[in-house]
Amino acid sequence: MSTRSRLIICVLVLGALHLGVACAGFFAPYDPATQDREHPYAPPMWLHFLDAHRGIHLRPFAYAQESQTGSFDEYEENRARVIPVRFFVSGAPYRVLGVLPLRLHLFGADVPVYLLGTDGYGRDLLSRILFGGQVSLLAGLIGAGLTLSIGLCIGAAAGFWGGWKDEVLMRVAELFLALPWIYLLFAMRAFLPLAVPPVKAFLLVVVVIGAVGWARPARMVRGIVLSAKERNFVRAARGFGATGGYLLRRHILPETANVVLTQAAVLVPQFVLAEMTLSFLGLGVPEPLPSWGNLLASLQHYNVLVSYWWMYLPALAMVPFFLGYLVLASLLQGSSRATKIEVASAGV
Amino acid sequence: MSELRAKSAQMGAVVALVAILGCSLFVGRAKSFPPQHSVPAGEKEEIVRVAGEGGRRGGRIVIALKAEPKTLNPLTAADTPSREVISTMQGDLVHINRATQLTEPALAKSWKISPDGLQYTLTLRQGLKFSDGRPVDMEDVLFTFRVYLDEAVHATQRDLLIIDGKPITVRKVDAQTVVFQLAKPYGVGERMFDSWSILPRHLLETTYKEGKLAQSGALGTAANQWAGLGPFRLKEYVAGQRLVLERNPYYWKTDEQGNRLPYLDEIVFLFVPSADAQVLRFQSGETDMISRLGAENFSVLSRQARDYTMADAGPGLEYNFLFFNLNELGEKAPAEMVRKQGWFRSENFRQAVSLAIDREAIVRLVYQGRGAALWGPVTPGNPRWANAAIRYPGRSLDKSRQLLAGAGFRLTNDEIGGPKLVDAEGKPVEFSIITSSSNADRAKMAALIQDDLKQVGMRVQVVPLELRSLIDRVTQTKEYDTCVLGIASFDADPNSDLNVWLSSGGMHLWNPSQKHAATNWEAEIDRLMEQQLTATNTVERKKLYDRVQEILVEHHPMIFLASPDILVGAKKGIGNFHPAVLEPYVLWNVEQLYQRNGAENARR
Amino acid sequence: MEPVIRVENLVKRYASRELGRRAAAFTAVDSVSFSILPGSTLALVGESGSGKSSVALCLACLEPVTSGQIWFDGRDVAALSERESRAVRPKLQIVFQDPATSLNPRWTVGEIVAEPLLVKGRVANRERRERAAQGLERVGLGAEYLERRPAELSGGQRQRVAIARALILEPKLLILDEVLSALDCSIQGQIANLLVELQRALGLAYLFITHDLRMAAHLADEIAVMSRGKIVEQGAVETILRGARCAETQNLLGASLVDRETEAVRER
Amino acid sequence: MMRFLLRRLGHAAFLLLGVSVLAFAFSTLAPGNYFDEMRLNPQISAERLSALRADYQVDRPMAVRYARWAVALLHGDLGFSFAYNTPVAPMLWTRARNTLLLTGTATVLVWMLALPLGVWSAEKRGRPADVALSWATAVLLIVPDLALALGLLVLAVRSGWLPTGGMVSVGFDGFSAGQKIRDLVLHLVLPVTVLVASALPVLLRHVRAAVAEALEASFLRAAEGHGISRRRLLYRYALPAAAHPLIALFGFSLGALLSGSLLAEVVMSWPGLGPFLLEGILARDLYVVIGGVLLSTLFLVAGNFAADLLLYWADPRIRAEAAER
Repeated sequence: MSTRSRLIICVLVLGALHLGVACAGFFAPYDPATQDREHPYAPPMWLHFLDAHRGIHLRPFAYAQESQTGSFDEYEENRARVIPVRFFVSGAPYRVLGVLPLRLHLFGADVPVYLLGTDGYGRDLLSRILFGGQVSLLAGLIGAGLTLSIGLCIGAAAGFWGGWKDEVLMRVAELFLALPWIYLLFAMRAFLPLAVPPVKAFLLVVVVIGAVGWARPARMVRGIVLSAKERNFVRAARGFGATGGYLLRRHILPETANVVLTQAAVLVPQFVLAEMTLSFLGLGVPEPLPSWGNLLASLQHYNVLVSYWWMYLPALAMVPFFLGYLVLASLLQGSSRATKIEVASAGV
Repeated sequence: MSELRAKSAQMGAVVALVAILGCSLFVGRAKSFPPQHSVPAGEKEEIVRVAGEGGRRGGRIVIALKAEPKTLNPLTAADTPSREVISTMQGDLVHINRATQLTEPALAKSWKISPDGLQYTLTLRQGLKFSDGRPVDMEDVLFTFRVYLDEAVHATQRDLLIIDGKPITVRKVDAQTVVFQLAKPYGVGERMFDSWSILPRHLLETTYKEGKLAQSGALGTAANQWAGLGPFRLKEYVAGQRLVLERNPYYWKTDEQGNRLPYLDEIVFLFVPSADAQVLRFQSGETDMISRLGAENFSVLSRQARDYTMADAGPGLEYNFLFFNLNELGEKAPAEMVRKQGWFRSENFRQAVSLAIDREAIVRLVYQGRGAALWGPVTPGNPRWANAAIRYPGRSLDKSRQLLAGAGFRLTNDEIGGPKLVDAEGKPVEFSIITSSSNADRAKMAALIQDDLKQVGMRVQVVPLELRSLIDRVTQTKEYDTCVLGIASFDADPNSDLNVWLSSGGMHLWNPSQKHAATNWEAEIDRLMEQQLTATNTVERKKLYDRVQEILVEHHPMIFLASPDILVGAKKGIGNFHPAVLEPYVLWNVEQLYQRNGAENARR
Repeated sequence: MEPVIRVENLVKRYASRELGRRAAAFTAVDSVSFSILPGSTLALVGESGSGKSSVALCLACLEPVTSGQIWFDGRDVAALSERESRAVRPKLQIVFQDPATSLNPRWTVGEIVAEPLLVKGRVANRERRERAAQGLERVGLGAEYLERRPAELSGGQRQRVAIARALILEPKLLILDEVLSALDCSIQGQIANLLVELQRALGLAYLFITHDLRMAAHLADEIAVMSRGKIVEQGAVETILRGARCAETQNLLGASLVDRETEAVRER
Repeated sequence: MMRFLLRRLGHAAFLLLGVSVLAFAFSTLAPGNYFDEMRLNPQISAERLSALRADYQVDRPMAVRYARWAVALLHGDLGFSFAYNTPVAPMLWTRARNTLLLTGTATVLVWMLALPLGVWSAEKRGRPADVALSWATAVLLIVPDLALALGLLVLAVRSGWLPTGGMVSVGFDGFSAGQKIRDLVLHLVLPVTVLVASALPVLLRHVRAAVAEALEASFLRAAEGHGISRRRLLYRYALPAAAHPLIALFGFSLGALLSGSLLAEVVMSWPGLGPFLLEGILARDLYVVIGGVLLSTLFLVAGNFAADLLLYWADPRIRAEAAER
């Protein structure tokens, strides 16, 4: 298969995954914040087609789970209570992409059915994973986009102008690499009014991280620009009277494109995972909103790690996305042999 | 639930059995440890004989601390790890038994309170020696209190020695007798002498005169430069890793058989920063005891219990609560804040919030049933002071809605997110709860409350803040709506929370450090607290404090939520393991702890 | 006849740069003077590092000049600012040694050849395409190459594309910086012949820079030998070949016999 | 060379100055200070607190505090820790040593793994073995470090083979030299594994890319044509040709020696700089944090510098150019 067709497949798959997350409300059976206090840490329910009497059901069903007396998190399947699953049902209201209000869900049942189990508040994990993807991917895309665009501008400027401007910009970049950003984040969260809606507050934090992360990509871009500037086709273009703007636009920035895209593919997952650390510091997405970061953050707790295997599922859900991004990255990298070296040597 | 109750009651009974029987005289010197500085001829060594299971000598106990202790100096220690370590290295004149919660003679063998309650005469035990073998005399006691009272030293507990604005004065009567003179009667009585470590004058006087006393006792202090009157003394400190204490051969207690305590040769404090890592260490057998366990980790350990015992000591003294920002708003306060405070100041509103909160769910989901729902400030872990008449009436959304309707709020319907509560002006009731991001339990409580209040139409945002930012908002900038916090009292006595209930107190969280009480009921609490402070009769004090609790429940400045059980664990091989609900939970009787299987322990 | 270009006392000094790459200021070109008549070729010959490429870059206005004058088109090009020199540059074009690097690998041949028109602006797409096709034809490549990319071409074809691009703005002077040395022997001959033909047809002046004295002799009317930044010997081709006075020239005569491929590697 | 050294020194000084000023500024912006937590201690009154605050001058303007600190720094004093009531410098140094032991081991190991694996996969580029390796590293790349560390710990507890944290066992002082080394190595296994697992994928990708590039260069093809052995070709020709970017990366890993292991240290309770600094940040122990930040910055500077020196020494082109002119 050619690189091009692989690229197309990769982009299509990624697009489909993102569309799924964007339509989380439809695929998720419940509101991600609804608590079912009778069922904390309920394990996933299996869908059955065969009942206990070997009767075949065309409509899948699940058995009800009842908590064992005296226990907090142990459940028994009650084979006597059959919950049939229905498709295209009306349920909790939601908005598609934050605009279109709908109530239609892919499936539902009279009694809650937890296909992927529940968390410590008895919230449906499947719904949380789907809705969590919205916040996390948005954060990842915004953060990576911001970091890269600032990095690109500053790196290109430093590399292209050279001289003292380059010197100053690179010193500032080093400064940005060395600073303790946690402080800034604390300060920022503290100055933010409390009334800011949680998603906005979190996205603001992401914007700040994105804005301060430019130093690394800037150094990479600068490295490429420095070498691209010395290329003969750039000299030749100058030789027939091209202006700086023309050179940057037509020759130099295109050289950085692959590196920037590659970086983007790596940075998006990194920003999503960074939220785990942010949650650790209390700067992540606050309750009751789900995000992949705070879903994963519950794995930090030893008891969750050893007692409830289904709490690993959010990590599993992230795998296709991140692998998609990485494959995309390596495909893009593969299509730009010439620029690889500069990526690595950009630090000098 | 009731089963748990019964269990904790049993535990209490066990603990009570270990109560001391009093002091008896033990004449003569310790046989195996000849002191370096001999006791003057004719002076006898008065030793405390402790009741309880007799143990065997030798061995070591390893226990994890969540952070490095910051200092060994009892004057400046303010953090929990330091206090825990210091409590095993230092002795006090009169000690509160952590299990019975009653006082018992310690370095002072007896005390007498004058009828007017102003004079405390304490008799010092004879023949006491510091852990470096130097004898203790009255000068040490005088030096200790001079230092604690010296403003330049900044001892953290100094304020406890200031009664009615005047410091306690200390006067030596003879070599064994000292008199403490108070300006006003003090209700706590001899309890106030607990935790005042008697300091070694011979080691500290020079530094004190140089004005550097606060800096001494740093962790790197050489073992021979530090001494105390506790069962253990400093042996070694490895930065970032561990603190090792060794047996104090001059300790002034023996067991019933007359064997000098403590039994253990060594106690090792490992620094393990995360709670989960502590569990791992305990489970893998690298530490011998674990305390301050969360309920989740407790059940994991219980489920997999192999060679250790897990114990639920019942509810502790920690009470968690939600409070509203009732501070006086300045002229420049934003209109939004003024409106919100309009709601918060309404007692019906506060009570409606309280009624809407499902405390049983908090106990079940946050503490996995290992805790108690709270309606008032005194937990079931403090039976002596709790007002038995105050009971949690249970959650009632209907009553809550009625109260809100009565206060002019009404419900409207919103397409997404269910019913919405609006105030008399039609503004939606929306506010935020701040919690400490480092405390998972309280964050979980806030999330549950958020969902509870959604049932009555209130839209609440939970904002986890890192602890310093939270404290800054609550005590300094006062920019917040509501907050979930918890307080763990040091002692069962109401005076330990004086700062919380007095309107002038710095921890009167909803409106701290008031010049004059802002409301009548706060004024009444002030009066009652002052009265109980100086009442000398416990029954009377209890009556006064009961009334304080009633007022708090009536007016809901704080909405009390739940109190967690004290959850601990220890290896099966550890003898005399009897956790208490007062700090230090497992080390309060450290001198009596022992390793049943000495040989196995030595190999490790 | 008035010369196309007259260089007087050209000096080029490089300042020291980071990491001790150039420890102190270093003089690459030291008081170089020469002139080239229309339709004629001056060969600038020298070993690698002798400063001949610096002369090329200065002449093409790609490097600022330290001192001296470059008279072209009635103006001192050396004194022009970057902005002013943009107007002059199209008239003196440079062709580089390695066609693999002087053509942007992402572009099609048609785009590359027409790029100078793009830079100049105000040329419609269709006209650019037509002129690119004409330009390619002039260097012996058909219009079928328009959509190809440099990677699909051989070394000789690439160099033809580079020449076509240089010619599209109809310059008066073409600076040929080692244009033959990266090519195979047979191809060298073809390109050399192409250059001769083009000179004849368009009346171009060439500054032919090379380390290969024999090739210089084949193409040039006049030869200048450079060593350590200075012109050590200058004169008509026959004079130089016959009576090389300098040691450097003699060395170069010898070096011409050495395998050119290894030379190319040493030159990077 | 001398000029170059001076220049570098200037950069370093600028960087340290900038970092210290900004760190000071941020810490002033961040709400609360060390003594705030005492507000929640019912035993300590407000007057006591303000006396303490005055004593430690936390309420003075930032410029004044910075100036005092900077003057002290010139005398080699990094300031005083509020929490520990002792000078910062010795505390930082003991912890930095522990961190260096951990990260040093991990860095050596990760390079020892990445170089041969990278060269190998570059040689086999496009073939199944290379594809398999790149998928394996991709998976490693998306596993959050935190989950990895915790998972390893759980494994350690379940199996009982390895200690579950810390640097040495309790009875370390009583061990013989052999036992000591064994004990230390056992304690190193888990945190080093975490660090290696998190650094390897990225490094491997870079090595592979650089070597693949070098292998495609024409002169190497020529060398292959001359019948030089594959091994010699890879390690004597391709690897040096790819050295330039790798040395820069090596500089990065030197620079990250102090700052790159926070997570592993916290989870594995390694007594290093990471947990110490985190505690300091959360407790607003100002001078501890600034000291720590400065120390890491110093390593960053040193790492870059070492990379430049190595580059100068390793790249014949740069040396020849400098010598010739």
